[in-house]
Amino acid sequence: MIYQIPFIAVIGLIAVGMYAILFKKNLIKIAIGITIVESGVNLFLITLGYREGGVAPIYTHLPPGTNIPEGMVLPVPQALTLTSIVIGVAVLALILSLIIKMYRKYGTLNAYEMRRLRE
Amino acid sequence: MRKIAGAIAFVIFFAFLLFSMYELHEFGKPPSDMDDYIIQNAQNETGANNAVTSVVFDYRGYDTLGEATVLFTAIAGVMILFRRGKDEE
Amino acid sequence: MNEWITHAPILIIAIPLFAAFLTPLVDRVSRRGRNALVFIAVILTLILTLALAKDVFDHGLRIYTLGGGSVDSTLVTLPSGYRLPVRIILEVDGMSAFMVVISVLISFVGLLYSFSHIKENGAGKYYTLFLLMLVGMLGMEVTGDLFNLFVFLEILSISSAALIAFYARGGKPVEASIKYIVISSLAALFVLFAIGLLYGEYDLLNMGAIAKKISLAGEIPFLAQIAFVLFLTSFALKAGAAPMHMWLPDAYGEAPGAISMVLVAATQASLYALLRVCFTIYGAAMDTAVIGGILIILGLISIFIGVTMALIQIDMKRLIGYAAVAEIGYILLAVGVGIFELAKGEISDYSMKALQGGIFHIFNDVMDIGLLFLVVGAVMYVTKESNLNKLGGLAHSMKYSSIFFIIGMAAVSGLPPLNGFASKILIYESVYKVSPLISIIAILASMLMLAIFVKIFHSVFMGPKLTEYERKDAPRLMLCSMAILAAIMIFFGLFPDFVVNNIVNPAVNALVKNLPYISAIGGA
Amino acid sequence: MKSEGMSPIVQTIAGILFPMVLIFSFYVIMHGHLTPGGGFQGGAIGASAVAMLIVALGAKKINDMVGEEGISSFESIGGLVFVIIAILGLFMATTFLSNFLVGDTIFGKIPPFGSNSGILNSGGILPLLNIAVGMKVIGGLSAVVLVMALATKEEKK
Repeated sequence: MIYQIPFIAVIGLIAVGMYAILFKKNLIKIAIGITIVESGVNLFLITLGYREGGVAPIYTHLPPGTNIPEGMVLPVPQALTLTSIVIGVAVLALILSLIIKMYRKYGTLNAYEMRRLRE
Repeated sequence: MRKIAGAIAFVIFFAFLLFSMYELHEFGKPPSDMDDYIIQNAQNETGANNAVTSVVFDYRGYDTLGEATVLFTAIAGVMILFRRGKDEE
Repeated sequence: MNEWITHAPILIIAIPLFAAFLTPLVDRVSRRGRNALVFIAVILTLILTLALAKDVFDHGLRIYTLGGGSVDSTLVTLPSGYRLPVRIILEVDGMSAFMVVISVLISFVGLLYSFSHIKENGAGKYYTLFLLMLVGMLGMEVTGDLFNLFVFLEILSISSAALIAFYARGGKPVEASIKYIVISSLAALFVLFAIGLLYGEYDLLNMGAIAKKISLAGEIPFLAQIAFVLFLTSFALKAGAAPMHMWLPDAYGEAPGAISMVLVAATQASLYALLRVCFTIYGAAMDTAVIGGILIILGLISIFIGVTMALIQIDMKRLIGYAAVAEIGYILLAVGVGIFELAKGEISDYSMKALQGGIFHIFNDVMDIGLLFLVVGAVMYVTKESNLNKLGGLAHSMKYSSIFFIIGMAAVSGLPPLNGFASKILIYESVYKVSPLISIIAILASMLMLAIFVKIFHSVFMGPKLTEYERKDAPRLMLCSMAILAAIMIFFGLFPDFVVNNIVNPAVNALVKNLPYISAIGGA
Repeated sequence: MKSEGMSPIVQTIAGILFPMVLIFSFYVIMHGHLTPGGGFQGGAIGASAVAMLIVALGAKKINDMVGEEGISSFESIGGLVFVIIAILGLFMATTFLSNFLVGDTIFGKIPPFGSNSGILNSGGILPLLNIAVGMKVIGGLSAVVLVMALATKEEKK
């Protein structure tokens, strides 16, 4: 039995992402940290929807013998994860373009150095 | 000193979350009333074989409309940042 | 009941969204065409919102099921006879209608303001994002579905982050925008994690259905408590409450004139989400003493930090940003006292008075701080300078702006004739019942705020006429948008009980008596 | 290097591959309601095809051929189609985003329950929404890649 290992993996991912955001100075690492937290939360949504030995809920060429509701994985978490992934892409695109502007202006990616240059 | 306080709060927070993971349902057996209904009725209500697409575009189509808006917003934001105008230089 | 009012809840979002998608195309053709399109879209939304709000205040809750067979076919029956909501349901009750009116009004005034001073070539995208910010706010305030709340929270965060960095040449706006987007997306991710927890526990995403499950269970299970903590911190952070307010002064300070004001309405939308989670989802079973205490403490810290930090600011916009943090502190204090009083079982009139004061103050706070931002924006537009030490003697040239500044200043610090006083007196009264000390602190903070604004007024508007600023007041459109806000504030100040009875009371009743909200969804 | 694109060999291969990847992307978008896939996934594949071209031919040439405004208007049209179909649901049937084409002969044939080999015109408004979102994602993501490539290009000189 895998007990709750996928859920523990989710917490591990979020912890790694939060560590990168809270304790790192480099802006790119903060952006990567956000992506890690985002993938952790997506993994959480997907593992919520998994059913023991389930097949994707698609009726085209369904392997015969799968009994309909129990043999299929839950569709709603997959829809939520799709939306969350695209939101992650959108946020990441915005953060990276902001970082490009910052790098052009200050020449450094270190958050604290920017504050020193700004004064 | 600030880093140590931050580290302690960080560890407590994630220990709490870890503990909550054990309260959650058994990994392979989620409660699934809503989803069973969707799996059984997706075909005749929305006409699509793929239950996930019927959730994405019909049952929760409003989410996907919001979703397309999120993408549109981010791209408008990126275009705003990199606009090359006379006031640029 | 004519037909289009039933479709009003979705139309107030569909119209600005349609206009937002259309704006880039029209912008390539003609500049005036784009302005006309955006203006018509916001006017239409304003009319629809007022009609919807009037209908909701008179006849109570209005539901709208998206995509189902009919508008109010909310439920689906399983073979086992168990009935539950599958589709997304929009629920506009008193509180949502109250917040929707605020958001559209502030966006309309902000639009007038930005017509006058947004001339650069990025203006097409500016108005697109302005409309999308409005869509984000309205979407959050109307929806009855948890995941939908998260999606529209993201739209709001991304569009305001992009607008904060509108003047992208300088380094500071971009840095403020990075700080804002990193903190907002992190808070939104933890909101999503909390939604996942609730979904894992109940296999439901609809707020009313989850609230019914929680109220049936009596006490909140452990998972729902953790989700409640995550909701509370994330929405308090997005609303700008004290310990997590670092992003707020930078974001308000660097944003273009009208956007600072619309951002204030955006933070109130997150505050609405906080109230919705506290009162509707966990309303019945939540431990009111603890939650009330937390909100009171948050409110006090916000007031204290807001006022003390505002004292030492040099930049005008950052100073008003800290004043906004203090104002949000008042609202949280009043709501905390309201919840704290609920602990005594029956809804005592203190808690009703506290909640009335708090929710009335949401409307006043948005208008007061908004007017101050507009005036400071006008000053910066005319003089291109926001540092207090370098400004002086502007009253000679900017007569109308200084009058509006006096009105805003009096309203924020709660002087009697204006609306700030009307809501703060309610707050002081009810807070006094809980503990006199807190109410004294709140009154002192208001006086300190008055002192700060008198200092600004003196250093910016009074004093000898400095020659280097040319003698002209802000453009007519800016003055007109300030005039609209000032008129509403004076009206609210002179007839407070009219406003409280038929605008604020339905909102408070909608929050406190959440039974109609839950039973509207139904389901076993 | 005379132009900033890659070597001529890479450019010709990119030219040949581009239509094939686009066809596969349209396949994924069109069969969204039958097989795993749909608007977002198919659009992402299409955007990767455009990104391949940008890398191969250099951002400057692509920008001269079809400006970033052109690509982003492609995205706005996708969004407009989505909202128009949703509002049509409001007028034709009862509620916003309702599937008013299910049961209709051309688009909305309802497949028999259980496993079947997939009927293309079965989803009602689902395929149309898939196409709208696919157009939007192709236009949007390739606009972002182009803008970022141009921005970092300027920075080097």
